[in-house]
Order: sequence, then structure tokens, then C-alpha cells
Amino acid sequence: MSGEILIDPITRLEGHGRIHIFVNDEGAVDRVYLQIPELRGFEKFAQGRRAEDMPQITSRICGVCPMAHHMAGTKTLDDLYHVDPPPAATKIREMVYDAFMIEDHALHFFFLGGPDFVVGPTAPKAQRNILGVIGKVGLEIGKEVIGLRKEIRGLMNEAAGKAIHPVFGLPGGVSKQVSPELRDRFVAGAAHAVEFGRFSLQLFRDVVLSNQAYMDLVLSDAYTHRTYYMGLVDEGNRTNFYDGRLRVVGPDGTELLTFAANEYLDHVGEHVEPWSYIKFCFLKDIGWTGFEDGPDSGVYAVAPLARLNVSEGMSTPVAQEAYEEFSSTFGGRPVHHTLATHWARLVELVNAAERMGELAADPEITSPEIRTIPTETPTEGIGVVEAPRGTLFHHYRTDERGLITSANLIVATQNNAARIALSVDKAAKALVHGTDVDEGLLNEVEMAFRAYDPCFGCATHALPGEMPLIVEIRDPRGELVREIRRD
Amino acid sequence: MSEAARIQTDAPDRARPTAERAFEPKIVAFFCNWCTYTAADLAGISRMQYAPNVRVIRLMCSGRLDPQFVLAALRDGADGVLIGGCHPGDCHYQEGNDNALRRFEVLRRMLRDLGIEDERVRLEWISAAEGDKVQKVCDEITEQVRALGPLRLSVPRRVETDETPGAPAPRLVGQEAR
Amino acid sequence: MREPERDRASRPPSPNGGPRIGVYVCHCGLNIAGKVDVQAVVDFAATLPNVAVARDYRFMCSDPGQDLIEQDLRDGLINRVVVASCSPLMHEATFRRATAEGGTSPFHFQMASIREHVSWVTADADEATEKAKALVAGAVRRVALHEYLEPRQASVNADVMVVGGGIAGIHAALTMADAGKHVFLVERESTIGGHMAKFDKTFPTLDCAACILTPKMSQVRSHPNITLWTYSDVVSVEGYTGDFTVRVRHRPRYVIEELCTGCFECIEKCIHKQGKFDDEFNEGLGKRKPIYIPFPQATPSVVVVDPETCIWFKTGKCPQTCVEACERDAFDFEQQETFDEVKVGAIVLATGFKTFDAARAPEYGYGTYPNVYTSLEVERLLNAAGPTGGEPILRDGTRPRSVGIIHCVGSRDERYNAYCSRVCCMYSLKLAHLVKERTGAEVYEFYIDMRAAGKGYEEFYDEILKEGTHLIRGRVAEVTDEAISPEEEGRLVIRAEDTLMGVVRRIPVDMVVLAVGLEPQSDAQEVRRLFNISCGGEGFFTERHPKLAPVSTFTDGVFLAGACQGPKDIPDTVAQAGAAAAEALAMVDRGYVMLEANTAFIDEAACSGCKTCVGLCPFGAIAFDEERKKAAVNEVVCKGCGICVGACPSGAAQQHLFTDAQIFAEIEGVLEYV
Amino acid sequence: MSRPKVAFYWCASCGGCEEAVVDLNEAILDVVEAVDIAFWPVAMDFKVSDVEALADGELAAAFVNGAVRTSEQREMAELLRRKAGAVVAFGACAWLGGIPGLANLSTRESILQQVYRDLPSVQDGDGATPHEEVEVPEGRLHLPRFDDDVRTLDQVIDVDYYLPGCPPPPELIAKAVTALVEGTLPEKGSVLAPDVALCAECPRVDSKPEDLKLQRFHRPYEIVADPERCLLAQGLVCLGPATRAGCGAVCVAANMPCTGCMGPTGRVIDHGAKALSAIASLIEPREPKGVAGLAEELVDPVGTFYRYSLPASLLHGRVGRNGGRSRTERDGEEGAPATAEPAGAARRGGSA
Repeated sequence: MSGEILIDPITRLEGHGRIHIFVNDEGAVDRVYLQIPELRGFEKFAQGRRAEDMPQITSRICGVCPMAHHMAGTKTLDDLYHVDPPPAATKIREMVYDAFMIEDHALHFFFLGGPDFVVGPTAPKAQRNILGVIGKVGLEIGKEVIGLRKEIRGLMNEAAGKAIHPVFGLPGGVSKQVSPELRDRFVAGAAHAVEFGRFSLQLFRDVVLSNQAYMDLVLSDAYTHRTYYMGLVDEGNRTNFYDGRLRVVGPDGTELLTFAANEYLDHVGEHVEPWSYIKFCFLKDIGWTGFEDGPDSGVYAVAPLARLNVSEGMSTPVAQEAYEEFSSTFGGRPVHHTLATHWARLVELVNAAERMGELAADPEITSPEIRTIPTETPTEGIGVVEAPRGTLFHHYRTDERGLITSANLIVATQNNAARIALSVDKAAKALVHGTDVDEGLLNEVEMAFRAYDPCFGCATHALPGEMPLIVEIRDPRGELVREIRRD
Repeated sequence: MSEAARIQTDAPDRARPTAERAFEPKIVAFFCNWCTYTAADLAGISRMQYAPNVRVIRLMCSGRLDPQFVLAALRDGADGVLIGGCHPGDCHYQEGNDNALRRFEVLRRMLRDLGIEDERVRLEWISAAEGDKVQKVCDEITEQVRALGPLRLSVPRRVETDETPGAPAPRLVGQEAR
Repeated sequence: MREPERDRASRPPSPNGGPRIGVYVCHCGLNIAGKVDVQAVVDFAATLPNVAVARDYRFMCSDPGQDLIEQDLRDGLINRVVVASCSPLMHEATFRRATAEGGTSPFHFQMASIREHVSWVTADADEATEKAKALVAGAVRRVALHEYLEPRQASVNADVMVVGGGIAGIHAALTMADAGKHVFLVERESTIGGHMAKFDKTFPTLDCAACILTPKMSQVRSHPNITLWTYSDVVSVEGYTGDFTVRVRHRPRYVIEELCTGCFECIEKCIHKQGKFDDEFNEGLGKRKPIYIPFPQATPSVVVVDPETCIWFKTGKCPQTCVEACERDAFDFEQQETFDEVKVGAIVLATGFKTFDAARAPEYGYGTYPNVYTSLEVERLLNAAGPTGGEPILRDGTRPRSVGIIHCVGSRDERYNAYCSRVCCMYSLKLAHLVKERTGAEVYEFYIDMRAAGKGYEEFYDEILKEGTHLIRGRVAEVTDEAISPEEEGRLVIRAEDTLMGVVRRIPVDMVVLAVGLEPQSDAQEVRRLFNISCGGEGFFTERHPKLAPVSTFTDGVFLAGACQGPKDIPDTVAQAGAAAAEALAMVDRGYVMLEANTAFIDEAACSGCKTCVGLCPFGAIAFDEERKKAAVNEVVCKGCGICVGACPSGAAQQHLFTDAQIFAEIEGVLEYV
Repeated sequence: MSRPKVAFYWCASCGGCEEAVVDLNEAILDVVEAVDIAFWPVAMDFKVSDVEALADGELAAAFVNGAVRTSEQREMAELLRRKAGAVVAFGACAWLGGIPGLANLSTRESILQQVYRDLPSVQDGDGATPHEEVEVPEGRLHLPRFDDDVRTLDQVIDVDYYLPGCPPPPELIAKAVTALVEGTLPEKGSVLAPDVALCAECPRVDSKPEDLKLQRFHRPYEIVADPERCLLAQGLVCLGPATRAGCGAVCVAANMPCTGCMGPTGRVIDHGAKALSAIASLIEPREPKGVAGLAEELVDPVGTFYRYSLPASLLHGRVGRNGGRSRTERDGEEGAPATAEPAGAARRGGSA
């Protein structure tokens, strides 16, 4: 029986999305459309603003990853004003950024995407949340989760002004130096976070790796795509969140190219579809051929899985160990299983924690030399960071007074948008047969989506919003046949 | 709803351009008591005829000017706003007009970015002796705003569902007492 | 739009229920009714919110008109009043009084000017009627929010203070003291007398300055109503109109004033046999000892010890012959600064002027050539009590055979002061006369314009002309000692364009006198701040109104006398000092001052202590309480401009009768109904 | 004792308000103890149907964050209004429009043009832009309309309380929840934060001179700000004097000026205009040229003074950006009943 299934929206993600499933007369899924129904227009109203306000303005694209936008914006200002921050400022930025990666990855694993695994994809809805996680792992450990997050967020508040919508980034440095007392707290926080990372990895091993049903799900074809991957790496081709060159590897794991952020326009294009407000990124070097994977399609992925796929290792010991375990479990890089992203995220969490500890221990971190005052006329700047959800480009042009004339923002989830569309399409095709579907099944379709931790708030710079999950099943003439409310 | 409220909503809106009625701009003026308001009195005493579109609100000093007043006037239906104060150095309160100028200059910068033309919001120094200047400026701003057309403003009001308490007081409509 | 969360100030007090407004539309004969359809305005007013009564009347300002208001108020029909008639500047007071007579606050009233602003200025009758409706609606909307306010007054302290003991201060102090007020006269120097005490003769009558000044000085000294504080200055002024608290510092003179009899034996017996130090009173032309009296008639007649030059103070080793000479044991080398704090109701500032520093105009060679003098130095040379006993002799002891007087030094010159100092022309003529009289020298005057506007001044000018003084019209280019002819050898040459003859002239002279202009005292800005008054661009104190309030300032209770307000000669100074004294007396004698109703006030709970308002107040009416971190308006000092209210970023500052809510209501009123 | 039911919902927001709730940290467990969360899409899988099933007014409170730009958001706001005893506009966007409210400077068309045509990374080609209704081979797809303007929550529904901040400080959230549980909420229309400006809690206030006058305005990148002294006194435009307290002056603690996210205090109608007035009053020059010079240094007054409040401002946005709608149409606009008499007094809280 043919018809349409509309999942509107998907819960427990930051932002707004709907899935429109067309089912043909044979009861098979014809095509799935992932629609992002909103837009805010940051690029437009950025025009006329002071460039130095951009790190604070763009952070409002997303309140979940405000630090990523703040930092990308700040780095763009360095470029725009042709100024290099003093070493201490760079270190402070990276240290605070690592703190952010820790807490954001923890948030996703325990509050948003993780419950799918920790509690189980078919658990009752009232348990598929942080409270369910606490129920599963125990209140003490639940408090541990909350406690670590509190500690790390506290460090961010102190160093960046506010964890949600930071204020400390300025062209040529940061506004506030790190006191010895705060440095000590960073050192302690890093130690806690590393322990927490180890614990989380063990939890993943216990709950997912040792559960054959989960592993079958992870490895199933429904959640596997052979695409390109992009991410920032350091000079040793190891993962770096704050800075470096962009590296792209193909479906077979070989390097396609590397490039500096300011060359992004040569390699990254955005494809517009009339049925979604999101734009779909692709590699210009390959070209847009539609929603398909494989070496001939310019579709690529970013975010933890992609970052591990483009890197040749992690810069810190515990993370390196986890990385090796991750690689060997899946038989080497690249790993094309979308759901492995959850594991990759934990590997990164440990890496960020260790790196934060290294930076906090650097004697220069408390230096008062935190600003280089710009002297040149601003013109154009491009900045990049690895947001938790993937590569984030900011690109501003200004007039001579430093007022924005053009702002281009390519955000993490946008890079992933085409692959997410593929994932949802593939999952639905594998899981949905006919229009007689149940809620657990739909949740599994959603899982394809949630693994990316997509942030459509970011991706469309939209006003994200959540709507109920209502599945409408229509006949080919568009008449409503049935409506499923997931209760 | 009181009688007054009904009459209020039934009242014709002069700002609405209709086929029958050409656009008549409404201008709100904030005049300082000591110079410009006095000059407006002088214009009256001298029987200088000028455009009836300007409604004067008296402030003691142009330094009392709050930019909120200008915006409130525009929001409430004015197509233009005129601010009048003593000439520089002549302020009855020494430096009130300096402050009016400071606020006005920054406000004007901002109003440009909000799509309000410079001609709609003006600051004029008019001394108590310059009745003719009141006449000239009022005529001028009226014509300039008329040429610009109505201010196209669409401001949603705050939603409130509460009943307004209090019945209207009894009223007498008196004839001239003899 | 977002509306304010709450607005305490706008909440009308309702001792007798909500607002019930009476609207009274005046015909003003045909002045209004001839143009405006009064009946239509009344009918319209009746429909407005909270309007309980709407009436019209032929002349609202007449007694029957006012009775209408009073009766409706007394009958309890209304508790607020709007009169639509003439300008509030005309009859606001009238109707406020009527409103008060009716038994409510006079400020429960608002006026709509439909005559000056409508009927007299609008050609079309329909348009006039519409505009009148709009203004009435504005007044109705506003008056509903008027607060209940009582008129307030403050009492005035009967004592007064005069700051500055020159001729202006002396005259003002005597005038007020004679009227029975107690006067505190504060003088910075060790004696009163000011500049006038330095002069030999005064123009145009050429009477002796000392002869007319000295009696007044001793009158001050002996007047039972005057407390004279010399060698003293004002260090702080607090309070407000009618109730100032002034703190005065007395500097040590090391001689107990009450014990010194003015015998000057101590000066005689000083270990320095001769004067050794530059004598300030004589412009440095003479020498004084470390213990001295500026001039013989100094008042009080008390010696001063200068610790900078006294050997005892410098080395601690001196036989103290002065102490020995004093029969009254008046010396006290341990003397310290002392302070007095007094309360006064009014203050007259008579702080005078300083002369232009001639060294700033190097082209005239002052400080370079010893025989270039300032006019004030020559005044001293000509003074019988001066360093040369009245003989204008040069520094080498010779008499000048020719003297050049250069006008407008530091005046009427964009480089220094653009203004005319008003006195230089006349005193230069006076100096020409005196020099000629005493030396027989040829005198050349170089002037730009001869300004002789004053009683007897033009006649004085004619006299001097007749005496044979050479008057050369033209600005002097330079004074030089470079001779180009034998006649110029060893003399000073004044090079000037003679604009009447159209030639450049070189006049060799033995003495050059620079007629320096008058400038504000160098500490005028500090004094201004101390007394919270203002200075004009040139630095003199600003009067409240140049014509109608020439001796008042924007701080009520502070008055100006003499050259601190601008250059002026002695007759004008004395006249102005008398005027200032009279104004101060008028205020003090009445015993109270009415306070503005429309003062600002600060809602303490809403004040964040941001201090935005404090520095904006032109009158210093806002004080910041450092303890409680709140600003507060002194409503007695506040003049009701509302600058602070417009600026207050959190709406904590408001102005009575001009609250934000009232003005917003008026804006809506004038726009919403018509 | 039954726990009060509450709902958390987001309209057009960035998710930062939700994060702020999560930032209650362990206190969130107390909240869960104290109230019955009936609806919280970002963190829990309860659905709208659960809300629809409630009786009108059954929710003790609905905390709604984000501004409103689509009909879905409007419908959701209206549903929650019906179900909730009290609606709390949560955060700067719901209260004042927030940073995305700056979109009221532009037309929707120019936004679409910029995003889908003009940006340099957009693929050249057929020039597709998203449409509200699109035919695809398999059928027809719909997108909600991108409205003409951003509205505050109280321009759409009646709002009882406001929680300020971008995002609201956790302490204020906790206090609001406590007041709800204990039944000690203040009078309707209140902003649940101290009604005093930020200077009251700024540690630098003592260093602010009483007679501050500025010869020029600095931009934050131009100077290294003294970490102890008042930022305004250093020439940086700090909106602290015009902005509500309650955040603990955290931006100032990071040596950056306040940008006004906590909104105005209770007696200010238009945050930007009032802040502008206070800042402009600090200009030292008094002659027109000097004043204009400093005014020019405030290069982006709208972005500076209305950073968070343009939709709530008296002008609501750039005038005339959406073509020929005249002012008088406002009364006919949806969800905006004309207020009763005395209009101004009632709206400004001035009625007896």
C-alpha cells in the first residue's frame, strides 16, 4: 500500500527537522526527504554589524555549541584584522575550547543521543532521556555526570564570561587572562574529565560493544555509507579541534586533498534544494551528483567519526589507546558505520580532556600577554574550527570601518546534511515496509539521524523549534489514511 | 468597553491615505518652555499662519528629551517629530540643549538605520524671539513629510486579555454657564 | 511592543477615587471662538476617557470662569482640571490657583493652548478645530496621571557672605551690613582693597584712589555687622539657596591678628636691615622684608610673616628681633591653618580679575627689555606710597624723556583674548597724563580704537589730547632695541603702522608701557565649581541673563559683582556691587524661597547607582550616597530641567509634572483621537 | 500532594535556554522532584498530544523560550496559553525578540536572496530557493512560510511573567521555579529578576566617576581594558547602566562590556532608546561637529542598542521594509485586540 509518512519533528536533537517518507504501491519506501523547515537569516542581518560583535552574534545561531561559533568568529576576526594573538591567548582559547568539547560531547552522550544506547532504542519514551540514563547507571553515577558537566561549565563561565554565549574572544586575543587559581581548577578539571572519559568508554564497552544486538545494529547496512570525510588535523595528521589544515579522505581512506581554511571556497560548495531550508554541502573537487554515496559523489561527512577517519592518530596517550581500539574493532579506517559516531565522540572527549590538561599545565597559560591590538584596516577574514558536530567555517568581509558587508557561515551540520539525508533514506528503506509502522521503528529511523547529533538550529541558522511527532499516512492521492501519534 | 473607547475606535484616522482624503501628515513637536514654546506663543501673538499639522508638547527643557518620546510619537501615529530648544549657549538651564543635541545626533544615526529619513525627525534651535522661525520650520517639516508620504510602520501590539477594571465615571456635558 | 512591567510614578493617587476630569474650553471672546468650533471641542472632550465634565465659557480667566472650576471641584464632580484657552505662560498660574481654591492640588491641572497654538495661527476653521481637539485630548490623557503635589517653600538664612575684598566686595558688604545683615567678607590676601588699592589716581576725575577707598576699608574693619576674614579662602560650599554652609580656611600669618596694633615696630627691627625680597604689592618693583605689611593703609593693619623668606622658618636660627620688638607678644610661629564654618542665605562673588601676562606677547619685549613696563607697574611707580615715592623713574634711576603706551595688550587680539577689556583706553590716558605731569616726557599712545563710552570719558580724552599727548592709531608691530639711526641708539623703538597717515613709524622712547587687559582670575574655574555657577568661553562668570538678570547666576542665592563677571571700570563695578547686594537683600529679607514644583526625583529602589545623572546636573542638585550607592536629588536645588530624567537609563529618575508616563500619555493623546 | 505540572517549550530559539535549564546541574534533580514535567521536547519524548489531553489551565506554568516567526510556533504558543495558568516568556528572545530579532532590519525576500543566491559558496546553477510548496517526483512537499517579521511572545499571546537573559541565569530560573512551587509569584506582568540596573551589582561601579564625559568611544578590540575600572569610563559602550541586574555582571567579569541581554528595567519601554539616551549624554563635546563625530563612532547603533530587543522596540524593526503596509493596519492584525480605555494608561500600567 502506498502513502506518505511524515515524522515531524524528531525529538532530542538541537533544532528542527522533519522526515517525509514516500511509500510506493508495493509498500516499499520510494524516497525519504529530510526537511528543515526554518531559517533565521543570520548572514543577512550580520550585514551592518560591527565585525567584533560577530563572535557574540553568531553564537546565538546555536545555544548548544555557542563556543564553536564564538571561536570560529574570533579566529575569523584575527584573519580579518591581520593580527596574530600572543601565544598565551592562543593557548587560553584552545584550552577553553577543549573544555567545551568535553562538556558538549558529554551532553550529547548522556542527554541527547546516548540514551538510545544506554537505555535502549525500544525502551519506553519516558525513560529515553537523562533520567532514564540515571535510572540505568545509578543515581551516583548520574550525579557524577552532572557534576563533571557542572565543573567544566564552571571553568568555561569563569574563563569565557559565559558558557552559553561566551564573550571573551577578540581579534588578536582574549579579553581575560587566566589566574593561577583558575589554572589550578583547569588542571583538576582535566584530570576529572580524563577519568570520566575512561568511565564513559568503559560504559560504552559494557553496554554496546558487549551486546551483540547493538553491534549488529551498528554494523548493519542500514547505518553504513561510504562517503568522503573531512576534518581538521595538525601537522602530524592528528585530530585537532582548534586549528590546523583541513584534510579530506575518500571512501577508501586515502587522502584526497588538504587545504587551509582560507581556500574553502575552492573545495566546499553548497547545493540548494527547493524543499528544504538547509543547504547541502559537497566537495567541489568531486562535484554534486545528488544524494548518493561512493567515490563519485561529492557528498562528505564531518564530526567525530569523520575526524577519526581523516586522522592518523590522537595527540594524547589515553585517547590514542582508545583510537586504536576503535580502529581495530572496525578493521581499520575509514569507519563508515554512522552509529560508531557515538564511540568516536567518547574517544574525542578523552582527547579534549587530556589536551586541556596539557595546556593548563603550560606555564604560559597565566601570562598577562593576551592581546595584540590590531592596527591594520580590516578587509576579509576566514576562520575555521572543529565544532563538536563538525567543521565550522566563518567568512566575513567588511568595509574599512569594520562593519560587515558579507558573512558566509558554513556550519557543521550543513557539511553533514547530505549524508544525514542519505542515512535517513537508507534507514527508512531498510526498516519501513508499508505504512503500518510503529513507534519503535520510527525511533530507529530517528537514530540514524541522531547519531550525527545534528544541529539544524546551526545548519539553517534557523529558529529551531520542536513539533510533535505525528506520523501521517496518506494514500497516493494525498488523502489522510491514518495518523500515528507516538504515545 | 466605555463609550470613549468606542468613539476612539470609530474616529477617522487622518493618517490613512484614502481616496477621499489626501495624506495629511501628523507632526509631534517637543518644545522647550523658555525659548521655543515661547517663540510659538510669539508666532500666535503675531498671528503668523502655519500648517496645523504640528501638535506641540511642552517640556521644561529640550534636555528632558528622551529618545523614547520620539519613537513613541512615531509608533503612535506621528509621521514626523520636531524638537525645539534654545540656541546653543542660551539654555535656561545652562546645558540642557547640549544634551538634547547629543541624544538627537545619536538617535538620528540610529533612525537612519531604521529606515526613518532625516527630514522626519528634526532638531531646531528657536529662540523666544523667533516666532517667524516657528512658522517657517513647522511649514517646512509638514511639507517635507508630506512629500515623503506616511510613515509605513507595522508594530504589533502587546496581547492582553485582561479586562480593564473600572466603569466610566458619570459625565455631564455642560452648556456655557450663564 | 513591550510595555513596562510597572510604573509606580505614573500610578495616580486616588484618595477620592479615580481621575474625574473637568474640561473647560475658553472662547476668549472671539479670539478662539472666531476660529475654533468650541462646541465641537466640548462635545469631543466629553467622549474622552475619565472626562466627567466638559464646559465652555466666554472668558475662563475671568472670575466667573474660575468660579466654574472651583464649583465643580467643590461639588465633587471632578478632581482634575483641563483648561483649553491661551498659553500656559499666560494663565497657568491663574488656573492653578483656581484649582487649589477648589480644594485640590494646584497641580491637578493641565492647560491646552488653543489660542496661541491654534486659533491665532491656523487659517482653516475645520483644521483649527481638529487641532484643538488633539491638544485637548493630550491634556486630558496627561492630567489623569498628574500626582498630588503641594507647593513648597524653603526658608532663607539671614546672614550673607561676600567673597573678595576689592572695591566690589567692599561696597556689597557695606551695603548689606548697613541694611542690618551680618556679612562675612572673605579675602584671600592679607588685606582688602584689591586692585584699586594699587592705583594712584582714578579716571576720569583723577581723584586719588586711596582717598576714596581707604575710608570704605576702615568702615569694613569697624562695621559691627561685618566679620572680616583676610588671608582666608573658601574651601567648600554645601547646601542650597537660602541655606548654604560655607567652610573657610584661615592661613597662618604667624601674628595674632587680635593682638597686633599695627605699630610696625617688628618690621623695623627685623634682622634684615633692608627689604630684600620682591614686593608683590609693588609688582616686584620694590623690596620688602620677610615680615611686612603690603601698604600702609592695609586693612586689617596686621603684619604678615612670610615663612618662605623668614630666617627663623628657613634655618631655625634667628635672634627673633621682631618678637623682641613686639610689646603685645603677638607673634606665634606655631600658628596653623584654622577653619570656620558658617551658614549663610546668600553669597555675593566679587573675586575680581587678573591682568594679562605681558610676557605672553613677546613682540613687545616685556621681560626682555628692562624699560618695558606693564600698566600696573607704572601705577605703582606713580603711587606716592609706591617704590619710587610716586616718581616714574626707570630702573637705572633716570627719568624717561619719552614714553610710549601700547594699548590692547592681550585684548582684542585673537591670539589671546578677543574681547575688549573696557578699561585700558581710559587708564592709558590717565597714565599719559600722570607721566607727563610728573616727568614732562613726550607721551605716545598707540591705540586701535579709542573707547571712551562713559560719563565724562570723552571729555577726559579731549583733555589729554589738549595736553599734547601724541595719539597714534595703529597696532604696534614690535618693540625693539635695534637702532637704525643715531637718534634711536640706546633707546627702545616702537614700530607701528600709523593707519591715519598710512605709514609705518618708528618712535624711539625711553620707556614703554603695556596697557594689559583684564582676564579672569587663574582659579576662576575652581571657584566656579565651588559655587556651582558657570563660566563663559572667555572664563568670566556667567550671569543668569545678560540684560534681565545681570547680577544673578543660575544658582539661586549666588550673585555676581565686579570684574569677575567681565571687565569693568570702578563706577560700573560699584554700581553692580550695589545691585548684587540689593538682590541678595531682597531674597534674604523675604525670608523664604518658593521651590520649583517640577523638580526631579529618584526612586531609590529603582536606582542602580550608575551615576549617569550626577554629573549631568548643571546645578549640582544630585548627590551620590557612596554608602548606599544611590543618587538623590536635592529638590531645593533642582531647577526642574529634567536633563537627568531624560538620561536616566533605568527610569529611576523622574520629574514631577513631567513623568515619562505623563508625557507618553500626552503623545498618545494628541495623536490617537483626532 | 500533587506536584504542579509544568511544560518547557522552545519557539524560535537557539537552544541556549534549554542548556541553561540543564545548567541547573544537580538542582535539576530537585526541580524534577518539585514539579511534574509534562512536556519538554528537547530532553524528553513526551508529545504535544500529551499537552492537548490536559484540561485548560491544568499546567501550573509553561516556560516558553524563543521568538515567534512561523504559524506553527504561534499555534504552539496558543495551545500552551490555553493549558497553562501562567505563561513565562523565558529568555531574551521570548521577551524581547533576541538577537535573531535583528532580522527585522531586513525583508524576508532579501534574506532568501542572500542565503540561497548571493553567498559565495552557493553552487551556481538553477538558482533554486526553498519554496512553501514543491513538487517532487514522489509527490508534494510543504515548507512552513518564513514570516515577514520576528515577534516577541507577548505580541502573539498574553504573557504572565518574563525571565530575562540570554540565556536566563540559572539562579533566576531556580528562583522562578521555587516561586511557582511555593505560590509566591509576584503580580502579573513582572519580570522575574531584580528591577534595578546592572551597575547595582557590578564590582566596578565604584571606579565610575560622577562626572563621566567621553572624548571618544572605543571599540572593544581597540584597547586593552583595565580589568578593574568601569568599562564605560574607559570609553567602551557598556549597557550595564540601562540593563537589568541579575546576571552577576559576568560579561564585565570577563572584561567585556554588557551588551544588554537582560533587557531593560521595569520603567523603560524601549531598551535601545533609553540606553542610547544615557550613552549619548556622556559625550563630552557640545558643539555639533564634535557631537556628530562621537555619534559616528557608534558605527552600528541598532546592533549596539537593540542587540536583543528590536522586535520589542517601539518601531519593531526597520520601517517600511515590508512594503506598503500602513501603520493603521496594525489594529487589524491577528492576535492583537485593541486595548480598552484608557488605552495608554492601561498599557503603561497607569490605571488605578
